[in-house]
Amino acid sequence: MNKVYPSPDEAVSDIPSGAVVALGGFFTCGTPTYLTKALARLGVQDLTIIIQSFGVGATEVNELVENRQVKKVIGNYPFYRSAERGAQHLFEQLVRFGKIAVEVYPMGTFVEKMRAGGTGIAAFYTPTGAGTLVAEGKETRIFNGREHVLETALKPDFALVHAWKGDTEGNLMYRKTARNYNAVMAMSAKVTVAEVEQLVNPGEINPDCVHTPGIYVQRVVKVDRLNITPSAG
Amino acid sequence: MNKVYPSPDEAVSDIPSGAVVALGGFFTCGTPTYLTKALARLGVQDLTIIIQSFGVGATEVNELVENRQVKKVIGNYPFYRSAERGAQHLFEQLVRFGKIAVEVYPMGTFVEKMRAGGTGIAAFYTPTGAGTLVAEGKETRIFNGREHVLETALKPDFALVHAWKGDTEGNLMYRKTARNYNAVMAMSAKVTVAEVEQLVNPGEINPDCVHTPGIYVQRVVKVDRLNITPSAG
Amino acid sequence: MRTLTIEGLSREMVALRASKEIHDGTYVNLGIGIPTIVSNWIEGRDVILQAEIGMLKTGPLATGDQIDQDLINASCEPVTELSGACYFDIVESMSIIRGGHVDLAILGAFQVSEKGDFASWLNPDRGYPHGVGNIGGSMDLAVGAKRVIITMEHTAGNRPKIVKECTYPLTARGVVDLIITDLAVIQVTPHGLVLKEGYPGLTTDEIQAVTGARLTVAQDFKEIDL
Amino acid sequence: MRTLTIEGLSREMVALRASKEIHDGTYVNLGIGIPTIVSNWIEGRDVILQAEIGMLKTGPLATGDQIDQDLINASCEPVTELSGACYFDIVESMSIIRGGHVDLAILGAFQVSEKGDFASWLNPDRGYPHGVGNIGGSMDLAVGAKRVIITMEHTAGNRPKIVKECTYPLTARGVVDLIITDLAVIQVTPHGLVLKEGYPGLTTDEIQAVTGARLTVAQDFKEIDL
Repeated sequence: MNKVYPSPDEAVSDIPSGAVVALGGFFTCGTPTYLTKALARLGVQDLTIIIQSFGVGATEVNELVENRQVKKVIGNYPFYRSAERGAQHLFEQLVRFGKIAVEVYPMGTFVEKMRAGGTGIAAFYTPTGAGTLVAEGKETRIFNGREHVLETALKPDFALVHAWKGDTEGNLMYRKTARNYNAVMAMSAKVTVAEVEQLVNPGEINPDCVHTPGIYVQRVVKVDRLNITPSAG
Repeated sequence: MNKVYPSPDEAVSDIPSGAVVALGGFFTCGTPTYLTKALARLGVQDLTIIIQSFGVGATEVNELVENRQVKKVIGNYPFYRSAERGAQHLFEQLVRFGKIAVEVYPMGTFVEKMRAGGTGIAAFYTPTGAGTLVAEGKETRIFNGREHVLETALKPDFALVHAWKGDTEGNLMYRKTARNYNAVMAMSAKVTVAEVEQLVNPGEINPDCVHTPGIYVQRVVKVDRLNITPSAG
Repeated sequence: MRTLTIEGLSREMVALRASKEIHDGTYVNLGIGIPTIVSNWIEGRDVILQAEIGMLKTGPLATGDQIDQDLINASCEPVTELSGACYFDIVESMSIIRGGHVDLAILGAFQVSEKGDFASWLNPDRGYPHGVGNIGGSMDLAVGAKRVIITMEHTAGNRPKIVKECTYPLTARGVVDLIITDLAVIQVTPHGLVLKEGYPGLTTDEIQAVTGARLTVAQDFKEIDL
Repeated sequence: MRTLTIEGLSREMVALRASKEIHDGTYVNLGIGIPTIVSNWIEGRDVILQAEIGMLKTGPLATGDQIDQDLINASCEPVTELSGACYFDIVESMSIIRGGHVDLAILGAFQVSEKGDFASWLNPDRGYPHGVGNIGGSMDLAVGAKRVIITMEHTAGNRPKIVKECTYPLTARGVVDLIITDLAVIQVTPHGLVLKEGYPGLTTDEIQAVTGARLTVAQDFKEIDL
């Protein structure tokens, strides 16, 4: 079951305009840089991007914005912390002027929605966000004396993730905090594409240390490890 | 943060009568044998036991039944597959005569209920069991044209789990299919007690290969590895 | 009219027939009973087996020195791991199953209805309290697998197991795609059951006679293709 | 009456005061801003830091050769790992937080109300569309941590940040246990705010004057205990 694709471009070539695409990574850590650049080169439009953060870190994500490929963002921490920096940032300007729609969720709800999509759970009640703007327009219900918000599953069409090591059948292992959103996005999407720094044969990853079982991963691409300086921009 | 207890008996000594106790393991695989025997010796009564299976495999579980310590079982596969063997089994006899109550759930619902308890989700909608006896008396709701059953969180008072390797701060690693229910029970319970075949110092488990983060584990006990012959009884 | 005392396919042959429904490059979960035997017929093929207990790439049963007490299947039999196997906990295993990541589940059943309902987890004859039985992963596989095939004996004694409505407690509603028995291969369609293949020498009427729901004979009806 | 041009505690000293609320043998999550500084005051203590991004036992900030691009905190700063650290994904990280496994969260805020509501994620002045802001893990920590402490400046310019009702969008309702500012330590109780400690030389009336909600002075009111 060989899932290896020869290049990032070939691995994302069937992502259509209008697709819902999840991008792994937390700021500069564990981001699918090569696959995101390939998506920018592909030039498809009207994308809904699921991502932690837009303004900060990973500049290749901004290529999607500069190319006007993004219709909507679903995320958790979309903006620069600094209002001044944010004001100069194209993404924030487009959001302000209503050119890109943004939907934000608490971090736990954001990942739980994707997990629900991957695990076949339609909806769940969480205490997070109860009594806040996050609960606006949503059903709430009291369990054990505490208000909970009903949140529904989120299932991306594609997930682009970055892993440290992957075998040809899609078993993945991440390194340290670069695991972050990559694992849940991989299990959630209809089609998951993984770029891996080390491509190995089946059996070369300790079976007890696989983070993402290969069944969740449809495509694997070998990429070089980049040298990244962690920075919140 | 040293969580090491000197013996299984000391590690379970505060489990009171009436407690809800989850026992890890799948048939004979990854069962917390030492802790279960300690619970039998402790002699507390009216326990609600959360466990995959009663009839099959792990005989020490049956000590709890023989001692009449069990009021109720919440599980997934309570009985022997063979009706003849089951008929001779004390547990099944007590169930038949209403001396032990049994609540069964589909495997996915069973673990998801415990995960919900551990993750702070009050309830969730699952398609599993819709239109079956499992849905009797439960709320149902259509999502995406499909019927779903509302299931609520299950949070044991104690979980007794078996791990291959554990450090003194409670980080655990399981071996092969012995992971099974142990991981979710460990994250779910108010107090988790882990028996470990290898007790190591912090730093001796690869931080990328920890299965159960130590924050879920309150007590660790070193035990010898038993020689077990896998058998469905 | 002759009396049906025919043997039908052996369990091994039913499993062989089922194995032909498995496509290369797919992930498959095999239930207990006849489905377990299917694994014998796919050794060496590009098919990955998923095990409820928390494993991908389960290999053949372990014997002798291969036996590892920490490596069993859902029937508590010691098994082996193939190269590229991985382990996970049962929450993840059920995510894989319920979440729709398994291409095919081959399961056993007490009864299958013409609507694709099936019953497999509770034999009322055992006399347990209401609603109590061995569910295992059956209900999750039933709703989660992209395709569900039931392998079973065509009848239980004289009683048809393929029926209009299941009388045993259901495992799931409307999920069965194909039924493979010792006598026939039957497709479940929105318009009812379609008889695709029959045991060599049996007429379609003879198969209908031991079936509790109406069968439409497929235009390309043929002998069971082993 | 004198004019309040007092400096109050530095951010470092507020963090030091907060560090005294941390008990040995506990798991703690530190938010962005002053809470991050708290980590400087607990080095070497038997306290385990949890990081939203998916880590237990986060160590001090990494410098020079220690910097590893795959090891950052929630503020995207390179950090170190202590012996016995472990990594997990954000689903697990949020299970740890929302599931009630973290003993204490120390967070920043724009406003805290006398009921223990607080607002920390959306500054309406930035002019984003309705309901859009940087939430991060704040709402999960607010509802999940066993104890929530807010560290912040007592006022924003002349405007009190401790108020009767928050006017900024809330992070969570009724969850704050203790407020530590540059001027005071205030406990949130079912009966309102209790002034426990004050900046040396400030009278309780002076603290009340820069506070937007009524303070009850604790019987054991004292100078801030560093």
